Amino acid sequence: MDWIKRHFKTFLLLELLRGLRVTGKHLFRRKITVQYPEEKTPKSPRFRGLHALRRYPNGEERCIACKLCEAVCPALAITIESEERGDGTRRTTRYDIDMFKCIYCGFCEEACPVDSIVETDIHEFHFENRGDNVMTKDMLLAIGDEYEQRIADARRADSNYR
Amino acid sequence: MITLTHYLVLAAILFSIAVVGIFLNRKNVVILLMAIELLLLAVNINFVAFSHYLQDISGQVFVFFILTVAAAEAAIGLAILIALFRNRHTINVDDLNRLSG
Amino acid sequence: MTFLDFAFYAFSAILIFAAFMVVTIRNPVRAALFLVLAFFSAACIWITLEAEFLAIVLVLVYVGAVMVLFLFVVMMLDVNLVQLREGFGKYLPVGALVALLLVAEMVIILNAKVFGPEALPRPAGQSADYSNTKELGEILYTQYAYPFEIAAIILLVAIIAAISLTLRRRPQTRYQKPHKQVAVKKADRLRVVSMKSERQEADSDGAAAK
Amino acid sequence: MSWLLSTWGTLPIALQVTVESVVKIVAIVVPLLLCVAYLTYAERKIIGYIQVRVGPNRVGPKGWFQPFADFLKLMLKEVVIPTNANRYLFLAAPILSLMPALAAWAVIPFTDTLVLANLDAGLLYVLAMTSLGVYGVIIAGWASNSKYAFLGAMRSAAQIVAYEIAMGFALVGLLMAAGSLNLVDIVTAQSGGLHQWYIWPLLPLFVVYFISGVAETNRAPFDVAEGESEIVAGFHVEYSGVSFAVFFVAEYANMVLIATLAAIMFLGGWHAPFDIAPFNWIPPFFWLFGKVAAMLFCFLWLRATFPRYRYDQIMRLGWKVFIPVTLVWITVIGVFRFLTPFGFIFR
Repeated sequence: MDWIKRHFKTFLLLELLRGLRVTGKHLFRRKITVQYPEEKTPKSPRFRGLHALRRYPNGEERCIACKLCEAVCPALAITIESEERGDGTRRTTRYDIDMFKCIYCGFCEEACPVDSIVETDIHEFHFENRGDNVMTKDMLLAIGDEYEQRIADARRADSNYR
Repeated sequence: MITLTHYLVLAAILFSIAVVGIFLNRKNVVILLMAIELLLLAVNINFVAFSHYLQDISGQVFVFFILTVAAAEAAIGLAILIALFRNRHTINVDDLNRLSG
Repeated sequence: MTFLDFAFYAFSAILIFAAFMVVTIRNPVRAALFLVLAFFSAACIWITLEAEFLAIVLVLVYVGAVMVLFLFVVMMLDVNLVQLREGFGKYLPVGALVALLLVAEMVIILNAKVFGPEALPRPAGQSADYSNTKELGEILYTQYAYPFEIAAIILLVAIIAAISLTLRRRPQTRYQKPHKQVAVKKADRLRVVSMKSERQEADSDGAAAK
Repeated sequence: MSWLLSTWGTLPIALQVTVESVVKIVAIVVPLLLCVAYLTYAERKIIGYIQVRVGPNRVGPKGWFQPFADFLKLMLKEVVIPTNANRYLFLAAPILSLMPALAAWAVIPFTDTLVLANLDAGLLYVLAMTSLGVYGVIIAGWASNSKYAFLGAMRSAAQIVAYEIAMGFALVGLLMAAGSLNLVDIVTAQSGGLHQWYIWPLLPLFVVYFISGVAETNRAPFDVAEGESEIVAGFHVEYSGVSFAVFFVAEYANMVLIATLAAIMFLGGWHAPFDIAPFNWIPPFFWLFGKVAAMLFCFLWLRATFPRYRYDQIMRLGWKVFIPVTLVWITVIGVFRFLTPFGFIFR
């Protein structure tokens, strides 16, 4: 009896028809595609995108060339050189991030004692020439200046959980 | 005007080429099998041509049977060839002399 | 020159060229492909002879099946071509001689008046509703019924022979049996046992630890 | 206009026939290629919808120009010929796979009068042409000088040959019922409404035919020939640009061909399901078109639903399931039709 039932099931292709019914139902489901450049999904304040170097409100750059980020970077993407400035403080002369090496892990951000290097929520960026992938200190500072408001807002939103 | 002779000559040429092929490639079993197929094809052309010019469909029936038998022959020939190659790692006719005393 | 003449000469030329390449070319794969071409042009020639059914069967059986088999075998066998080409030139004179003899004999026979256009004129083309397939079928299943069945038996024998010749069981290989895998039901593998839940006594546990 | 007609009359007959044939061929091939183009679009859309996405919608309104964009892209790409590949065969293979797919359309009837060649052995011709498609695959795999292409070609060739037998047997059952190899006669035998269609008495053969058709065209779930996870992309790994596009067109043209044949042979061709008022207002050609579209939708539906078969399972299905099923049903048809009074079922 069981044998007959099994062969009936096999030859009537019941299991296949059941599979087809499932996909057939999904054909008429509401589509959930987000039309990306026009529509965007909300991003978390913790999003780790393009890097930026921040400044203090008085315009002084935050980075003190402690090289913690360079040390923690698992991809060895950060290169820092530093020397003493005229007023006796230590500041970087060179702060390069190779964006091709970077894996956007966010460790640099975690390691930074002065909240200087941060990852913004910008993920739509590109390079047009070879060598552009190495972001220099000036470029990083420029990004920080431009998006300071967004960076600060994101940090404030996330501050309870840090 | 194409006469029966045209077809017969065509078949004769084809047959001769196949015979030369058997002579030339007498070491390579695969080509030998192909040459045999060509021989049969030449014969079939004759059959079909005669059948048409004599208005007798029996010729085509014979072609039908030749096709059947030739297909069977090719299948078995290739099966033997594969079995041979598996055991001797060659399809050279000269090396297939295990049965000679 | 009518269209029929043109077709005959064109396909004959292709056929002879292809046959020539089959027997002379170095690479067996290419030889097989030229044989395919030869069969195909032969089928076209048969169509000029109003044998549509056989022409299509030739394409279906030979080009579609037998030559695929040939190609399979030729491609799979890793043959030493240089060794197989030995003596290619040595046998050429003998072969050519035999071929010339053959052609000469056939020409002598064909020159006779029996096959000329006077003796055997080309029959008029068949009417539009003539069915080559039907006519062939009618004679095949009546007059030639026994040969037909014998041919079927031969094919069956060929199938069995080909399989049994190439079949080999590899004892060290373990095969899957899909039909058995599919047929397995939950009840075959899983047994649900109802039993009382067990609880170890706290003091005996402690005693064991000491 | 009259001048044109009179000049036409003075041309040699051979030329007239040639020009007429070429015009007819173009009239079939161009719409076919358009169908193929929009089949790719439909495939992406339908599979997208089944996967709860929306599919291509960027090029033109709702993505309607997507096929042309794809075609343009493939046209502009470089055709790379691999090192030590067999140059001529490598370039000939795509053509060899496209040619039979298009040639088979010569005998396909669109309505009872609209057919390029009303061949008496039409069904056999179609079978012969589809059996040639395997050469494109084998030659492509061999000429590429690549082991993945070769493995894919071997798999696909063995699969095509195996399923062709099941397909041929299914058609034998059909022609036992119809008593003719002529496709127009086969459709005419199914006139008179839904209950006359051969799908009912020959349901097992229809199922076998359709699934074999899916396997024959190397479509999912039988697409081990291009199993990405095992052999990269099968026989056409080494192809790019136009030569790849030709393979692509050949695969889809074969799909359309199988769907059309299924509609003609089992679903009553151009006949309306009911020969009453609202149904026979629609011209016969559109009925055929609609049936073909429905069959093609099934192709895509199958692809979206089932995971890829394992290779030995495919072979088992073809040789050990489909061929016996068709043989049994052929016997049933023969016995019923000629030895019992119930023969009218299979007529």
